[in-house]
Amino acid sequence: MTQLPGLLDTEAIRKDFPVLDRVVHDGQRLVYLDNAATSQKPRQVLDVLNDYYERSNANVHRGVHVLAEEATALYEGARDKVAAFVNAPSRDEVIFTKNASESLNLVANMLGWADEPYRVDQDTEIVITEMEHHSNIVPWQLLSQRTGAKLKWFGLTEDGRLDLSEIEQIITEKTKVVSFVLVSNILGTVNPVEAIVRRAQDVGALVVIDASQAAPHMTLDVQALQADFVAFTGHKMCGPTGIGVLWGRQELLEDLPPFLGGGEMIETVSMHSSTYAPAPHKFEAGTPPIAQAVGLGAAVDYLTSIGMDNITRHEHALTHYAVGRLLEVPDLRIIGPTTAEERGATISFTLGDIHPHDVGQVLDEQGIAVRVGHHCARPVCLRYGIPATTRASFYLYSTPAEVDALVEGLEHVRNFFG
Amino acid sequence: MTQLPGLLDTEAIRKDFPVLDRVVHDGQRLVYLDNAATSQKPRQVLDVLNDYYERSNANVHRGVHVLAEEATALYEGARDKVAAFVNAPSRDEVIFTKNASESLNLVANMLGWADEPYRVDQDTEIVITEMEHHSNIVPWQLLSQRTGAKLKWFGLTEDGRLDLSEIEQIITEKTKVVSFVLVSNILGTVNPVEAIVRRAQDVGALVVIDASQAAPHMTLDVQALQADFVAFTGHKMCGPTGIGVLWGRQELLEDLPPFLGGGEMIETVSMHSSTYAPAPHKFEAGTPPIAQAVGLGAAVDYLTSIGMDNITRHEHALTHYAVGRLLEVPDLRIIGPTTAEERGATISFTLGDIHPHDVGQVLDEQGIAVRVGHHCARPVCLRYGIPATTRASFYLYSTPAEVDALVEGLEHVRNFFG
Amino acid sequence: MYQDVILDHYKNPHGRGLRDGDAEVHHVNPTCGDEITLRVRLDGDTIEDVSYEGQGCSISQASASVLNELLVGKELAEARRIQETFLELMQSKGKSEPDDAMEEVLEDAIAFAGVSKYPARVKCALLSWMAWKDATAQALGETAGGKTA
Amino acid sequence: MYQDVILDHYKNPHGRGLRDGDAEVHHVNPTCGDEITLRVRLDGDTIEDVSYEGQGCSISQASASVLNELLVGKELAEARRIQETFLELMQSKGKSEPDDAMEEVLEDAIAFAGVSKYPARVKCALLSWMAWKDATAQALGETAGGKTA
Ligand SMILES: Cc1ncc(COP(=O)(O)O)c(C=O)c1O
Ligand SMILES: Cc1ncc(COP(=O)(O)O)c(C=O)c1O
Repeated sequence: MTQLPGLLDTEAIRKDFPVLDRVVHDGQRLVYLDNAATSQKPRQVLDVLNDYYERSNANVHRGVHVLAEEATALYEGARDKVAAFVNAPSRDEVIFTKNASESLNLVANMLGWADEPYRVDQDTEIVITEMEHHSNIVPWQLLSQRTGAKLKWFGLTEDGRLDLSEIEQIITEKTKVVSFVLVSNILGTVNPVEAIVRRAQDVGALVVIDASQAAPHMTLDVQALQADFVAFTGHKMCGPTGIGVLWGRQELLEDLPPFLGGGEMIETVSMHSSTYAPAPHKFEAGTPPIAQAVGLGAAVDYLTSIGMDNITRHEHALTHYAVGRLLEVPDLRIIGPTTAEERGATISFTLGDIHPHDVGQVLDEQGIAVRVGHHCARPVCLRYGIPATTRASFYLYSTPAEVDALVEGLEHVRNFFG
Repeated sequence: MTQLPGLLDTEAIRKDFPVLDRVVHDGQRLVYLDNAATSQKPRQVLDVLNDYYERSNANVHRGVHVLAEEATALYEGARDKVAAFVNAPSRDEVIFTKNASESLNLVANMLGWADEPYRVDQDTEIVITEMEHHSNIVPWQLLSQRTGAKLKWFGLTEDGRLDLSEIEQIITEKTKVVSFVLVSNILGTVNPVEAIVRRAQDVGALVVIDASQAAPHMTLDVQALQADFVAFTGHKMCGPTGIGVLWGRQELLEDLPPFLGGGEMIETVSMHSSTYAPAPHKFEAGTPPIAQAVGLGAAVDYLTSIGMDNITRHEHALTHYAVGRLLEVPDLRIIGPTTAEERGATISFTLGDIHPHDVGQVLDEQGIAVRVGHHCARPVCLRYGIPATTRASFYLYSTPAEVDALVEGLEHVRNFFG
Repeated sequence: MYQDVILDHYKNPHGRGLRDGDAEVHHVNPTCGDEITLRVRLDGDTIEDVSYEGQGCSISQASASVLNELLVGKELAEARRIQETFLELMQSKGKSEPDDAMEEVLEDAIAFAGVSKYPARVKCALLSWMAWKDATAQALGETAGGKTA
Repeated sequence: MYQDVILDHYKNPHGRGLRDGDAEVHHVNPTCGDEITLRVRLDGDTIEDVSYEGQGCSISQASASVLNELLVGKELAEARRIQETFLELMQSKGKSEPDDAMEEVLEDAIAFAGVSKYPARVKCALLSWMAWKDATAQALGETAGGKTA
């Protein structure tokens, strides 16, 4: 077995993930390399979910019975855990949503309804990048259509990095918000936060960071990032589906208007008017995803017990190995950085003129799960003149043997269609 | 044991719900009478959730690997189940949201952004009722603030029913949308849908029905209701938290604009513009609550296997018994209908001048879980001049013995504070 | 949670009713609708009266009664110490057994220790104490500024 | 899923390339970027040529090749029957084994039976067939109206 410096004890870790024992297609052991789409869930998270439903399930807040008190303590305890996980100055800055997409839409909508100085309108500009996930493009397109604000973006260099050469022309005095992805879900690129934040701060623009592909894989410190909002999603970081997070700076959360209205987010309601609860509840209308928040708390515990820095190191070693091995495959072209530096463990590629659908399907027949398509980042495909890519993405339980299986699988694909 | 005609075999049913075996406060068997806040979950639903995570977890749509195909089939299969459950003409009319509150906000926002003839603006009126849950008040207040539309409502009669005597003055030619609750979560009242729908149709207004407290307890037939939109929530009907439903008429879903933007809801994206997928995906931005939808599908299967009509009959018998027994308690005043006719299994009351917090707390010490407060329907408390109520709410696993326990518990409360 | 002391105060509240004061405040707990109107009368550094009226649960009612019993006649500095100690007790989440020193300061109010385990009820117990703090600050501001109420 | 027949058609496509036609359509599968441009030439009720060009996966490419092989030279009514049978096969979700009658109608196209188990790929297989249907309708409309393409 290939041994690389920095790897985690995957033999032990894999025992925590029941699905990794799955056998598909009559006898193929599952090789799950679709972690950028969603991660698998450890036993530790599933147990917490079950415990919640079997022992403490109740609606949260305002209940005086045991179950309601327990459920509330678990739900709010999950908020404490997530706050600590991202080094939030205050637990009240952590808003639970249903996914990262809702988090990003929440920000876009708040800024559309906000009073000055935050209000986005026809005199202002919004800046994003060409490597955003659709969930960080469409909300801003909608906002710009609805308010008349101008949408601008950073383009990409040939090797899959942000082209910041015209940063002064792109982020201007008119810019009210700059929203960008910390780690690209298609290219794997890790973006230079500091340069962008510095320029945004110079012109007084708010900074929104889409950390959906960062939170699962590296230490996330919202204070060090100096962002105003940071969004991420539970299902990619060992948590359940149906739960996302928006972290926002407290003073902004106080000043900005609510988004969805309903139970839980109010202070007092009459038929004529209502006042709103302080953040985070102001932004959590209705019964929240209680079990899912509790499950995310357990996921955060799990990741912390392994150590985020250890996970980063593991994935870096694996990415280094995978890039090297993939580049040995004839006709394989990596779309994105071709080294392991400043990149995450997500590798997109094309294989000659074999269509990614065919690549993915033949890999699947060998038990290897990758994703094919535009990965909700179609502008990147347009930029590089390709219809789609095949994407392999690793996580803390991925092994060099799985990289080898992928490379062998690709050889088989080439022979098959050769 | 009290035997009432129409009761379900609760001895068998209760075995399906692990939490009902819970013992609280050193030895008190849990008597869970907080079902209007959230229901408990049967083993059948928890097993499906576990299976999903342990075998088939993957992101949905567009994947070509086994897990992605399975997850997609499970998720879309849940849509089929929910569509059948509410007798939707088409499965594409079922939108998965995170809860009923999001469903209702979705409608309010669509109507705010819509083109004519649907657009709500300063020349139009919105009609709700005084017995709405905050989740069906605040979205319309926000819409009315943002668009200038006028918000009107039906008041309540002394005995907790809608006062429709001025229906012609309240729903007028200017009314574009009428939104009301099918079963009140505080009064228990079942509202007369037909009279309201008929008037709304006469003036060409859209009808939105909040069925959050109906879907768990009675056969829901969106075609028979003749509504345009129907909202409900998974966690009150044996499903997981984090999942809600909006059913909408297909032609409306085609004509109305999207709400949240992101992955899954698009057809094609470029930096300059995007087009949207057909409904339901147009309204499901981002990774949906996959496991939760699958869990809701299992809940629907479970409820169907028991039979919605049987559940209604069970609850009706129990409500009849409970109303009778509660009215024997001195100083107890039911807020809402005082018979079991046209009412659900949710009973709010006051007990002399003992504050509901105290009632709830002393009941809790005896293991009896009720909810106290304004139940996210503060206008109802204002209407009846009370600060709060104590609310007992029943479900398919509730028993006459639990009603007896409640009544005994209330006697104890009276002695305690007497 | 419902110690006899609490029930006694609830059933036979001390000093209930509104009397003359140097300042009046009205506090509400929006989540449960508890309300209190409270007046403070000072004589120099001494609390001459705390009068109040309100509606709410036994905890909030008893707490106001205990407050009246404990604070009336006390020096301000001493009263503040009691208020702070009570706040500390209520925020303890039922984790620490109150010690002797605390018991000496809080007297009857020590009976509320059990309430601190119930987050939903802590606000009820604190309602009158927060109102008193607020009213006293107002009264002192007015005294300092030489204004009448 | 990848029957030899499919791979053969993929590697050696029949009738690929654009030639003269009575109508041309361009169809796209937005979820995976498959594209096809397809022309139909009719001679009365007989399909004289189906020519096409496109990019896409082996399934969509092979499917276009099979279409060409099966439909060129056929009467329209017969071609429609083939198209409908193919559609039926693709929508069968892999549930039913194709019967002899189906096999007789579909010839090589029966090899796509396995594809019907993969919802994500069914659209690929149908792309050219939908394009053909569309182009034929156009061609007939033009013929009826006596217009030139
Ligand atoms: C009548 C009614 N409408 C709407 C809701 C909101 O449901 P959710 O909190 O799941 O969004 C509830 C329950 O809380 C309800 O009882
Ligand atoms: C970079 C990035 N941003 C946003 C999202 C959206 O996350 P979700 O689908 O959970 O809303 C994803 C994942 O799909 C992503 O990879």
